[in-house]
Amino acid sequence: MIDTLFIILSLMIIFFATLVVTLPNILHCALALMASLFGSAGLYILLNAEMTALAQVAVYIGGVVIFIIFAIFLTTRMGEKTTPSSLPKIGWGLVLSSFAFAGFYGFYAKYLNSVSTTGYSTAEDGSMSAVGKILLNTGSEGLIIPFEIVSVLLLMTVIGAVVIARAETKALNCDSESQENI
Amino acid sequence: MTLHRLLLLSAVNFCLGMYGMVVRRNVICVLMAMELMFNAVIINFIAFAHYGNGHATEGSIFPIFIIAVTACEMAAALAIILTMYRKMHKLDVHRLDSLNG
Amino acid sequence: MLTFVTPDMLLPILALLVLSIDLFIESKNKTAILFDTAAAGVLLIIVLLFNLPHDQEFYYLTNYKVDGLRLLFKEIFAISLFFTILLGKGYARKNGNWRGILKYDSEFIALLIFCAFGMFCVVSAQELITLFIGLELATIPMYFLTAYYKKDQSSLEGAMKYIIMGSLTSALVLLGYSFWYGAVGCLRYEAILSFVQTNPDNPMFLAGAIFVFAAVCFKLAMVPFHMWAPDVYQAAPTPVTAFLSVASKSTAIAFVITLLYGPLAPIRHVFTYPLGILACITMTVGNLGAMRQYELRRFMAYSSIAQAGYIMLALVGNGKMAVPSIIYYLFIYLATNFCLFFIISVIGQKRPEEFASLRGLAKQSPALAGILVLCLFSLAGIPPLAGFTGKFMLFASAAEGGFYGLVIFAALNSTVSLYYYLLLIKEAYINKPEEDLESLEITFTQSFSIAILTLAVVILGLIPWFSSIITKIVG
Amino acid sequence: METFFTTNSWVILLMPFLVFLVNGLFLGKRSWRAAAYFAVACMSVAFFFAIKIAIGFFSHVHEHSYIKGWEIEWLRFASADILGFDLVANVGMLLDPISIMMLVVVTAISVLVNIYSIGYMKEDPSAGRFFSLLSLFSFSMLGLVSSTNIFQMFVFWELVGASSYLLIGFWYHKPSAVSASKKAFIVTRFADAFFLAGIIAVSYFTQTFDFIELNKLATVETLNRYAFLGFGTVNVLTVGTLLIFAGGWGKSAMFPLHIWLPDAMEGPTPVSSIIHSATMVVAGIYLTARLFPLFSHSPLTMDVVAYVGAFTALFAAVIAVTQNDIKRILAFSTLSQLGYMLFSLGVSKMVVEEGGAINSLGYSASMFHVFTHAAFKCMLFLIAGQVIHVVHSNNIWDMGGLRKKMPFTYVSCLIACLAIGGIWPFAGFWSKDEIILASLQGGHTVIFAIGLFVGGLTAFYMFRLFFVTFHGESRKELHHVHEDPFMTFPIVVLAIPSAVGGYFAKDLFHHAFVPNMPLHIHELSHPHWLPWVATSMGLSGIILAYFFFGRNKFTQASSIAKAMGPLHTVIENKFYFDEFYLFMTHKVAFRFVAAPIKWFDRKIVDGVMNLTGFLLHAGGAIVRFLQTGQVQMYLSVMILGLLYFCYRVF
Repeated sequence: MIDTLFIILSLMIIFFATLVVTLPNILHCALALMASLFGSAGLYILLNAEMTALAQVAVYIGGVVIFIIFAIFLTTRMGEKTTPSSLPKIGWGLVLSSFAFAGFYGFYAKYLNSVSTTGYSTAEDGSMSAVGKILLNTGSEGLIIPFEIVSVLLLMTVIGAVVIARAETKALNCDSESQENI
Repeated sequence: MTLHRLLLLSAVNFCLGMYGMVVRRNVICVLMAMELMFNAVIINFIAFAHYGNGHATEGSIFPIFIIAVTACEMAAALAIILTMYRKMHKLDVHRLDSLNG
Repeated sequence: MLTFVTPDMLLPILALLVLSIDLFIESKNKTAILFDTAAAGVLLIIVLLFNLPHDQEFYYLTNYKVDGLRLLFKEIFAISLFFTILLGKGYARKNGNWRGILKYDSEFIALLIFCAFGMFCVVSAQELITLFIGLELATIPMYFLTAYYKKDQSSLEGAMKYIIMGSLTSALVLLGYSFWYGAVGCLRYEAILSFVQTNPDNPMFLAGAIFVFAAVCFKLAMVPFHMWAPDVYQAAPTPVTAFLSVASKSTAIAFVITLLYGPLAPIRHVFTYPLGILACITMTVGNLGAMRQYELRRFMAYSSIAQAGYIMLALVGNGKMAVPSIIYYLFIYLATNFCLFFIISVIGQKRPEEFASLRGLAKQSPALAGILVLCLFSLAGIPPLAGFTGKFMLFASAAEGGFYGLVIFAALNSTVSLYYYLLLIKEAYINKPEEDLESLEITFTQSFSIAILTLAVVILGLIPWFSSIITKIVG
Repeated sequence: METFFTTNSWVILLMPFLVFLVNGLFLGKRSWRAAAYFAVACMSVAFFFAIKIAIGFFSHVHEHSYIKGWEIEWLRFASADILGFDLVANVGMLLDPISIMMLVVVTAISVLVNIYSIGYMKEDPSAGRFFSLLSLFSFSMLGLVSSTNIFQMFVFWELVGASSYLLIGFWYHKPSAVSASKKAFIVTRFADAFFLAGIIAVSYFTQTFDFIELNKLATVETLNRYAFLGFGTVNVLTVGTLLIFAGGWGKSAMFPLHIWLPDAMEGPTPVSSIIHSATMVVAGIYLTARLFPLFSHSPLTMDVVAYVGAFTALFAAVIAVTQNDIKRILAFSTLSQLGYMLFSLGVSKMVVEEGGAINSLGYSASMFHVFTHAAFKCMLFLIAGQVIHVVHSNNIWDMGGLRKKMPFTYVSCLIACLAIGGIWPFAGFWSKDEIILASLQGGHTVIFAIGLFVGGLTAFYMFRLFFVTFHGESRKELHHVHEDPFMTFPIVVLAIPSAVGGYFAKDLFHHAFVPNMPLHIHELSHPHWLPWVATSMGLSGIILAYFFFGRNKFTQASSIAKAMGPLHTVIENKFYFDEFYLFMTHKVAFRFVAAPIKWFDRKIVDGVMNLTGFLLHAGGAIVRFLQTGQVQMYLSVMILGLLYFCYRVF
């Protein structure tokens, strides 16, 4: 049962991921990305990482991908196709990534036994309460410091993104000049 | 479903992302390919958390942070993309070559 | 006990303070107020840092460590933040720079401060999550800051390149962490340390380390991960370039050192030699690239690539002198580089920041030209300037492992670097400007900073106690 | 034997530095004349101190082999409580025979060159800067010679390079001056890269920088072992000393790193004078002498020193014959004389051999030659400057007939040429004689022969210069020829040591200048025929030069021969012989020996340097070419690099 689910999910992930990097219509790409991420979220639930799956759906899919889609709407017209890449470049990308995959494959085939894989996590380990206990813990296992720092990171991003993305309206620039004119 | 297969799945995702980053011409497409790579890393973490004999909860917490950071990176990238689009009306990576040498 | 982390905590508070001043104060010279407040705040933090005891170890909630080594790095970050703010002040005023005015001052300062906070986290981190978040916090603001000249296409282009390459690097470093997690099963330094002690040649762990060091090499702009640097340095506003070339590099070095002399200590010898070889290639490429540049920020990018090579060479000896010599050199590098960037900022007020704009400097301002010569000689390692003493210690530390061939190679490289530094001097002294030059304006901030930094460049190499103090703290 | 002057020897360093600061910051811009007088006054004080120290030291020479005037800790690289050993760079003044000799020579020459420059630079708008930089140069050299340790020496060593850059490029509106200064700086720094590595290597194994410590026998034993030095397992002593010597190789402009020296002529003549006589180029010789006890335990290093010196002596002398630029002739003659000093060091031995012969004659002879050479070479350059000032040309064939117009200069030049030619009883004779003797005693027959031959060659090209410049007819219309008193005075003063300095100083050098090592030194016999042979070589060089260039009758003779027809040619045997002789020397020897060597020097040695520059530039172009601006290409490079590392590791 689990194996079948795994195969279905992984095929879904790979299929949509392939679509992400090949489809000519950029909006389709974004939708495919969404599907691929959904597949991974399912996989996380299979692997007893409930909280991660939630975050994946809520933040990744619900936030980031939606954000990407907004950006696509702002920068492209409906149905517009992206410029296709030249064939040599595609070939080069294929060579590079297949080399990388061969590297991964060979490495795992040879050295995966160096990882000890005795334990299996339980549903308890990835649950919201376990995660919350560690995230908000000040003890020796606690991860409250990175949790706090992430808030600084998010704040910084908001400030920076607003500054950069903000349109420079006339009114903002010419405050002093317009006053002088009056 | 074994650790080996999960890692291979993540490797496939990672390499697809790599392919997209090197090949796609639209900047947003490049960023989406990047998302695939991050996703691959998350799969790695979850797989190790499940099969490894270490601290499983830490393994599922790190991806949450990764997701948060990725959101920040995407926000930064998209902010720059919007400004760039306003300025140049093009999002083609090939055209980004005025700085060279 | 909280005093140990007070400086770190004050940083985000200072950023918020600057932002709220921008919100609530209406004044004609708000820009000056903002920059001065920020500079004063950072100065306070620097003083606090220097006043902390450097011979104690302190853990804040088990995953945030403060000790002498970390304090020294934080001092480097804080001092470069201080000078970046002072440098930025010149760019935020009208006619401050040929490329235009830096707008959104409070956000500019806040981003810089957040960035410094991220760097603080990188040094103090005791587990991988804080390390990662800190590294991102030290990087993402740089994306924004690079794109700060929103009207300048090249600025946006540079930022885009930086963000694309930076994201790939983040993905790589995360892959490395995931391998480490797979091998160790825990994200804490002490767990990694004990794992490494028992399994020094676990292939999964080594593979992770390769990815992690690739990310470090990216931040340090080591070959073959250096290609972003020239483009980004050229694209960014000059204060940001200065911050990138000093603080960002120091962060990467701090990252390497805290790992190699922390959790990875038992297998340090595996990495030091490849890093040294990479350092040699890096300095060569940096020196070659710098030979034919005409844009000052781009030139500084290649020059700092080469400097990063010298710095990393010190690790190859794997001896006790490596860390003190690197930190000592970082202080010197900070002073020299910032001094050069201040000179560039003075020149760049009415002309583009290019080689040709240096022409006639010796006639217009002999003092500035003289300081330029001092700084360049210091970078080239001519005694008795600070750069020489620093380089001597770096090379001596590389020689501790017996790698005299590499030392000779590096020294020859610094001879090559002398060639292109002399090109700059030639522009300042010999080449005649094409048209009549407008007179240079030097603000008080600029002259003050240049004076202090020049003093540092001259004195840091001459005073005996500084290097010995560092050795005493770190050794 | 601490005296007021030794404990306050820092005054010698302070004075030129003070001049540098005061002239550079205040006086130079307001009044160059005030700057000049200030420089002369301060340097005179320094000279006075040096002389007092010298008198004090040499009158009690057997009580101490050295004095440390003062010494303070400067940089602590390692301390025992942290790293397990101490490595401290001090700063101080080491006063021993060679450093005191150099202090006297450098200060004396600085005073004279400063005086000379008052006359020489009076029309230059930036004379104030000149006096400031000249003092910086003297300061660096004084610091170099009085260093107590090799680290301090390296600091001043580089400072000498940097200040020579500023001085050679003094007339920076001339492109040739700029490129010459750059060449000098970069070539010497190229050699310094090895020097630095040598310092690091030696100090790492001995854990000291101090010269006194380094020259002890214990140090030799510490170093004399095999260790991994980055390029294989090698003898530390040999490699360390060779690396250190490489620094001297570049600074003393030994073949093939001599390319910077002839070009350095582009600086003002007083600068050339001071560079060639007492500063900069002597530094390499001085370094070798300073570490002589250490060097002498490595036979390979000593052989390298000897043969590099001998080859340069010969090579440069041959090129000097073919030059027409008066300053270039002098430059190559400097190279040749430096070669003498160096091989003199190389042939002497400090190690006890089978017969128990210890030969340190070469050491004292070398230092003796440094002393005498400083006097006459400085003088020759000052004379050249004066002549150039009058003629407004560097080419000796534009000069001629100056004997009547510049009598003081004429006589001084004669003295200097006799001195450098090694004619008894002028200064050069005594030192050169000892050098040749040392090479004979050291058993280096080839070097001995080269030394003798180059002695003759030296006399030949110097008198060629002398005759062409001062004798014959004026080849150029000259107006208002006069000898500036400021410029003539130093020349006349220097004529005294050039003439008699050798005779009076020889005993001092022979007895006081023994390397700082507790060994008994045997006197070796001095063959009586040697001075005669040496002098006759010099004399024959002079006669030959007179034969070619002094008579000025050659053109006349050939026109007579043409008028009389072939019959006369046959009868006039002497002329026939003359022609043959000229053919042999001028056509064969010049064209097939000297000219090819000159060509080799210009094309191959310089060519290698230019090729290096070209390759570096090409490398720069490649780096620039690869930096295409395409971010995806950057990504590919990154990934490829990473893949390479992964495949290397696994």
